[in-house]
Amino acid sequence: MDDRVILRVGAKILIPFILLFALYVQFHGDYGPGGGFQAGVIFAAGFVLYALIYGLGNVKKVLPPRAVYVCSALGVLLYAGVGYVTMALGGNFLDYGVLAHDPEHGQHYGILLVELGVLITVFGVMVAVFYAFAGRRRVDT
Amino acid sequence: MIDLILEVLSWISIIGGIFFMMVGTIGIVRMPDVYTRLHAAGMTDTMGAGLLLLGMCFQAGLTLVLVRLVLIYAFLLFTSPISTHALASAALSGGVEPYTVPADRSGKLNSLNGEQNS
Amino acid sequence: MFVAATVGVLASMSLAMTRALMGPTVYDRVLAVNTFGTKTVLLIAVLGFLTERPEFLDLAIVYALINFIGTIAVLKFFEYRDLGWTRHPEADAE
Amino acid sequence: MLRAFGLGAILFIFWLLLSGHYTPMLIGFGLGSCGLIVYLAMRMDVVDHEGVPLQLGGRFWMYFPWLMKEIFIANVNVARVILNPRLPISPVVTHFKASQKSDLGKTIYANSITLTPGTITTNIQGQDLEIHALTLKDIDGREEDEMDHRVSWVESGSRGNS
Repeated sequence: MDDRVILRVGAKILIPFILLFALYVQFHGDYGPGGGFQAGVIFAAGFVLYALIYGLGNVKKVLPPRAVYVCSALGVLLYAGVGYVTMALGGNFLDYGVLAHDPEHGQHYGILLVELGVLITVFGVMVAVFYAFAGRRRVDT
Repeated sequence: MIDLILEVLSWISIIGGIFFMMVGTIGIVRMPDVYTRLHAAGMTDTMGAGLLLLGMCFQAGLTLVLVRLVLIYAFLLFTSPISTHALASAALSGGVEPYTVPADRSGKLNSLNGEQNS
Repeated sequence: MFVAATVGVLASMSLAMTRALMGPTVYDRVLAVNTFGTKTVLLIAVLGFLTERPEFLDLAIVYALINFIGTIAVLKFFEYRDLGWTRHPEADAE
Repeated sequence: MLRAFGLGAILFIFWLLLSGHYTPMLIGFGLGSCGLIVYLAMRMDVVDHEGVPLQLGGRFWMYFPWLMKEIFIANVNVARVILNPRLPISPVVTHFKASQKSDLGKTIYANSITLTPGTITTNIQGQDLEIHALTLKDIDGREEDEMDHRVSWVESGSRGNS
């Protein structure tokens, strides 16, 4: 669809704002509706829009499939890693209070890291699902 | 006093917004084909949403809520023509013929349009 | 006042729904669903004011975003039967 | 490079407007997010004269009020057509010439046409815009000529002469 002038120019202007809005939702999970899951979906939506307008080949140049698989694993690792670090520091699994001297700060950092893990995994899985669907050969019905 | 004026303005805007939105939707139901329906749908996106959000802006006052309302409207104004254009060109390449007025009615309609012009 | 606005938006949503059910072409349905989505954005915003929780406006922005991308995706699918299509197939060579 | 900084600055203002919480940590996250997104946008190749149209300057915002006025007038006209029991429509497909040189200018013109109810841009081929109009009155050409000149002015700073 990149030969469609209106769609191409519109998507170019829109995509950075979509991605920034996703990160806003990510980091303001404490204050309003939001958090890692929603942010991951919106971040992936930005890439899906890019893929719809510029085609699967171009989006795979920006974000190679290998990077997507690494992302989906890395998020889970980060999530579990925070859990095991808290256990190693003498708390329960995901007991953030032990992460810093002040339990309140510890909770803050813990939630941030875990939410970041959720963001990375959800983003990776969403883009991987899209690649899998869009990569199917064209069906002529 | 200012509060009262803002309240009245917000009432007028919201009622106007709902009016345009209803008219646009009635248009979507009444119009004969997909291209003419797009004109009606454009009405709800521009005026209906605009007046409704403007009414809420008067209620919000000068806060970050106002910024968000403006952002929603900016987003709608930006995306609505893009999706309308995509829909119209997809329908054209999908082989949907645009509706034209039947020959026995067109003479009357042209004269009607002429009347509106003058 | 916002109750009246909610009722108005809901009424026009149900009208848009009749067009989505009547069709007749797939483009009419996409158009109706797109309008329905715009009205949902407004409904979320109005409900945010009605319940005095302006955080709802963030959800409205997200919904507007998903509505737009969804419309483009559905149209691209019906036009090309392939979500990853481009005019330049050599870019697909990995 | 200037455009990348411009995009970063615009995104950061957008972040500050959305955020509403101005603690050092959140502002730091905002700066980091803007940096990441500018990097991604450059990889996506969307940071150019179309994606970040800094060259328009403030001209677009001087055009915008006029556009809103046109949208209002067109809305009232279409509302009268829809509410008329006889539904006096006479849809036509026609062609306009665009005098804008760049794709960005043509996009602004085409989107302005679509935003005013009663006319929809269905296709762009070079300088040729295919328009679907609801009634013959919508395409008598006066508003469109005016709009074309104004968009050319937004694009280049001088009024088009087509």
